[in-house]
Amino acid sequence: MINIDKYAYNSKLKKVSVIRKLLFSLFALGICIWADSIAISVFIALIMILVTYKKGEVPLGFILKLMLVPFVFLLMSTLAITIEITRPENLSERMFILSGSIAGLQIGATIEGIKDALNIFFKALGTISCLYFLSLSTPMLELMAVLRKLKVPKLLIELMGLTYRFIFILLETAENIFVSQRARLGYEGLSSGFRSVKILFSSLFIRSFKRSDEIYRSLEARGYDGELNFLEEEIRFCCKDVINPAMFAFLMVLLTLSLKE
Amino acid sequence: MTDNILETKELLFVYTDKTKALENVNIKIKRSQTTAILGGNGAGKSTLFLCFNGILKPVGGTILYNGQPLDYSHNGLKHLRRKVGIVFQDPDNQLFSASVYKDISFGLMNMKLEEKDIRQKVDIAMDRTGISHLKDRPTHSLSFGQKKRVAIAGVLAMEPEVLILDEPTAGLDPCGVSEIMKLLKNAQKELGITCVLSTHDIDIVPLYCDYTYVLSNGNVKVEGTTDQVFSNKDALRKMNLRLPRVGHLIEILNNKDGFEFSENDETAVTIAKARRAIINWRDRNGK
Amino acid sequence: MTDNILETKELLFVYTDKTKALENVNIKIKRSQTTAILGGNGAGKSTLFLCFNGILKPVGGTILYNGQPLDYSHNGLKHLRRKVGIVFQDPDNQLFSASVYKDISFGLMNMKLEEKDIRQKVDIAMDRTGISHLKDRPTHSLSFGQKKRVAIAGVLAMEPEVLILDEPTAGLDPCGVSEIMKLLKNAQKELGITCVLSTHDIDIVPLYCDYTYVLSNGNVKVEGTTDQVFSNKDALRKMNLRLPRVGHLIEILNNKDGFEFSENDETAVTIAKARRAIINWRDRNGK
Amino acid sequence: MSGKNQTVLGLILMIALFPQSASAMHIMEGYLPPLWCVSWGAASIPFIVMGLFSIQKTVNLNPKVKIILAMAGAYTFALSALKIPSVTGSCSHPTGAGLGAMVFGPLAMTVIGLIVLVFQALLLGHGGLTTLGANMFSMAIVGPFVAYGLFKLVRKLSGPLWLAVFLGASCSNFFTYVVTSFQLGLAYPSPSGGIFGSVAKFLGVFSFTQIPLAISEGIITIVVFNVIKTY
Repeated sequence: MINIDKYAYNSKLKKVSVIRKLLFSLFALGICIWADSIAISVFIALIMILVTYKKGEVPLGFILKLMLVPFVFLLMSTLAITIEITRPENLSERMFILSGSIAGLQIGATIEGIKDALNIFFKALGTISCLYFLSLSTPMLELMAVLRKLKVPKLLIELMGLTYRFIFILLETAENIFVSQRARLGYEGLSSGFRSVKILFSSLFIRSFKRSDEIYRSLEARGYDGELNFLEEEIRFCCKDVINPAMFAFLMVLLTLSLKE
Repeated sequence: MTDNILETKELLFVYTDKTKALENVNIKIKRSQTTAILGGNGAGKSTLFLCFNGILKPVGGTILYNGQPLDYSHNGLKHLRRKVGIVFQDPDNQLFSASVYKDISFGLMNMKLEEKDIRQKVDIAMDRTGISHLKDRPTHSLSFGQKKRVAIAGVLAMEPEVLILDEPTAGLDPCGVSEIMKLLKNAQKELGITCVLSTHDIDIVPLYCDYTYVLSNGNVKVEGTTDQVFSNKDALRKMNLRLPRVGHLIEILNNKDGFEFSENDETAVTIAKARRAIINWRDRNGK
Repeated sequence: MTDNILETKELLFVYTDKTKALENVNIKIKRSQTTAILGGNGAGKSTLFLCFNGILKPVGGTILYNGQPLDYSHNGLKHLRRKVGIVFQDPDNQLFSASVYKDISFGLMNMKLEEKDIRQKVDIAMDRTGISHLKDRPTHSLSFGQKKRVAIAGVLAMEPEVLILDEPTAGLDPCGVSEIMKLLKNAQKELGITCVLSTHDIDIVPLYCDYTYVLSNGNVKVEGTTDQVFSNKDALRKMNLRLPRVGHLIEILNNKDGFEFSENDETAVTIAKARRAIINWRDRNGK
Repeated sequence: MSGKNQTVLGLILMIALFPQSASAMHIMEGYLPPLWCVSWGAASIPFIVMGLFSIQKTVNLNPKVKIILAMAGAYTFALSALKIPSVTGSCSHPTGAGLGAMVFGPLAMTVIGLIVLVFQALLLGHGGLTTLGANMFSMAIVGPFVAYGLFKLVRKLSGPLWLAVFLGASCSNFFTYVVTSFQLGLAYPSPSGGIFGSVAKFLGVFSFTQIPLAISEGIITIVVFNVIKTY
C-alpha cells in the first residue's frame, strides 16, 4: 500500500538503534543545509542512497523513483528562481544567457540565477536523500517512541498513533472501492472519471465515519475512558549510537570547511 | 456463585429509530460452557452482545452477571468490561494500534496493573494465540487470520470470565476456522472461560457448542442443548437456518429411505454421531 | 468461437514487494459452465480475478479472452470490463452510490448508453435479483444479503458474458447462501453466462460447480471436474481445504468402519450422492 | 512568440498536467534556508499549543472525539496518497484542510494538519522535516482559518450553504498557494525585482496547477459536504 512503510519494516537496518539512524540522518541533513555547497550536497546524497541501498537492501530503482516524487515542485520552483523578468532598460546590468521579450519586458535566465538554482537543486536532492534514508530504515512506530522520549505532548502522540493506524484501514478501503469502480468502467473518460472521484471521496468519508463509531465501541469494550495507555517499549541505545553519528558529522564539517577555504 | 454467569430477563432494546432490536429475550449463559447464539443477518445477535458488555443499555428488562443486576456506574462498567470481553467480527475495528504488542496491552493498562504483570500477561496471551512471532510486526501488515488472533489475544490478556465472539470464523478458510476454534477450546479448558459465540457456520455449532439459542427478529425462537435444537428441524428451517449437512443426510436416510435409526441416532448432526448412527443401524440389522 | 471463454497460459504475477502471487498458472474457463477456484486465504484467487478483468496486468504469460490475447489499450480494456464482470467479496466496497437504483446504473452510465436503455436494463437486473422493492432505498440501510444482491445486480445489468464472483456466499446465513446460489444458477441458465467463483464454503462446490481448480501459493495444485477433484482427498487436505463434511463421513465409513462402497460411491461428497452410496451399500448387502 | 518561449510554455503545460501535482505545494525538504525553517516553525508553535488545548477540552467532554479527529487526519492523508489515473489526476487532489476546518474548527485542524504533514513527509516524500514549519503555516494554519472564516462569514450574510462551502474550501486552497509563494519569495528574493518580484514569479509559475486545484477542491468539498449533511 504505502511502499516506504513496507520497506522500512523489512529494512536490514531495522535492528540498528533508532537513535543512531535518526542522528545520522538529521546531522547529515543539517550539514547539507548549512554547507550550501553543491559538492557536499552530492556527496551526502551519494552516501545516503548507498547506505539505504547496500545496508538497508532497498532496491535502487525504488529509491531513484522516490527521488522523482518532489520533481514537480523542484522543477517549478527552480524555474521560478532561474527566470528573471526586467524592463529592457535594466538589461545592461544583467547577463541573460537565454531570453526573449514579451510586452516590453525582458524574460530570461541569468547565469547567477542558474547558479543559484543549481545550488538549491542539489541541496534539495541531498537533504531529501537524508529524509528517505530515515523513512526507509526506521519504522514509524519507533520514531513515535522517540517523540515520546522527547516529551512531546501525549495527546499529540496519541493522535499520531491512531491516525497512522487508520491511514492503512482507509487506504485499503479506498483501494477496494477504486478497484471495483474501475471494474465497472468508472474511469473511462473525463466525465465518468470525475463522477467516480466524487463518489469515491464521499463514500470513503461515510465509511470512515462508520469506522470511528465501530472502533470507539470496541475501545469502550476494553475499558477506554479517554486515555489511550499502552505498554511502551523502551528505546535501547548505547553511547556508540550517539558518538558514531557525531563523528560522522564532525568529519563532514571539517570537509566542508576545507572546501570553503 | 450461581450456575448462570450471565442471564437476561425480558430484555428489551429499542434503537433510536424505534426499531426493536431485542424483545422479551430470556437467555441463560452457563458457566464454563460454550453457548451459541444463532440467527440470520439482523436477528439481534450483535445488539445482545453489546448489552452483555454494558456498551448498550437495555430499555427494559434486566441483565444479571453472576446473579447480580448490571451496575451501570463508571466503576461497575469498568469491572464488567474486565470480566466480559468481546471479540468483534471485523478485527480492523478492534485493533487501533499499529503495534501488535501495544494493542494487546491496552486492556491491561486500563486495569492499572503493574508493568511487570502486564508484560507477563501479554506474553502469555500471545503465546496462547500463537502470535508471539508477530510481536514486532505492524498491525497493517498482518493477514486477516493473524489480525483475528491478535484481537482475541487482546481480549484474552485481560483474563475475562466470559469471552463473547461475534462471528469468530467469518472470512477464514476451513483450516483457519478449525485452528481458531481449537485455540478457543484450549483457552476455555485451561482458563475455565465461558464462551458465547454467534456464527453463520452451522456446521461448527454441534462440534463446539454445548447450548444453543436461536434468535429471530429480536426474539428467542428456539433454545436447548445443541442436540435438542438440531433435532427440532422444522423450527430451524423456519429461522433461515439449516441443518448441518451431515444431519440433513441422516434425516433423509431416516425419513425417506426407510432407514430406521434409533431415536438417539436419528438426530445425529456431527460426523462422529452420524457414523455411530450408521454403524448402529448396521449392527442392529445383523451385518 | 472457442470452447474456452477465458484461458490463462503460464500466468505470472509479482507484486511490487516481490512476492509472487501467481506463477505458471494455466486455467481454462469453459463457456456457460460454472468453474470454482478454491484455495486458502492468500492463495492468489483475488489476484487471478483482477487479472481476468484487466485491472491487474500480469508480469508474464498470457490471458486469452475468446481465444484472443487481452488487449490492454484503453478501448480494449473498456470492452473487456464490459464482458467480464466482477462481484467483489465485500459489497460495501462495491456499493458506493447513494441509492440502489443509482448504484446499479453506475456501470451502464459509464458505458454511455441512452437513459431509456439504462432504465430498462436496471429494471431487468433488479427483477432478476429480486430487489425491485429496494429501488429507492439508500444502500447503507440495506442488510448484508440485500447488499450482496444489489452488487450482483450492478454487474448483471452490464450484461457480461463472464461473471466472476469472489466469495459470493461469505457472510450470508445458510438461507441467504442457497438463495444467492439459486439466483446465480437461474441467471446463468437464462443468459448463458459463464460463472467463475471462489469460495471457502466447500460444501456448496459439488452442488453448483462443474469444474474446479485448487490454487495454493499461486500455483494450480489440483484441477478437474468437481467430482474428480473431490475424490483426490489427500491433495485437498494439503491445500488447507477440507472435504465437504458429508464426503468426510463417507470416507470414514469406507476406510475405518469396514463399509465397502463401490468405487463410484466412495467419493460421494454431496448429500444426494452419499445417500445413493449408503442405499447402494444396503441393497448390495441384501437388506 | 519565439521558439524558446514556446518550449518554456510547453514545459509549463506539461508540468500543469503532471499527475503528481498533489505534492506540488509542499515545499520540499532542504528548499528553505535555516533561518526561514526556524522562523516558520516558531510561528506555528503557538497555534499547535492552542489547538492541543482546544482538542483536550473537547476530548474531556467526549472521548470519542479523539477517534474522530484521528480518522479525519487519516482521511485527509488517504486523499493525498491515492493514485488516481492521470485523466483526472490534475484535478483530484484536494488538501482537505478546508473541509476539516469547517467541520471541526480551525484550531483542531492545525493539529490534524501537522500530523498529516509529518506522515506525508515520512511516508510519501511530500514536503519535508526542515520545511515542516513553513508547510504547516500555509496548509494547517492559514488554510483552515481562511476556510473557517469565509464559511462563517457567508453563513452570517445568509448566503447559501453550497457557496459557503465552495468559497471556504477553494479559498483555503488558494491562500495556501499564495502563502507558499510568499514563503518562497521571502527566502529567494529576485535580484531585479526584490522580494515582491520573486513572489510574483512563484505565484505565476504555480498558478498553472494550483488555480484549477483550488476550484476542484471547492467542487469536491461541496459533494462531500452534502453527503455529511444527509447523515
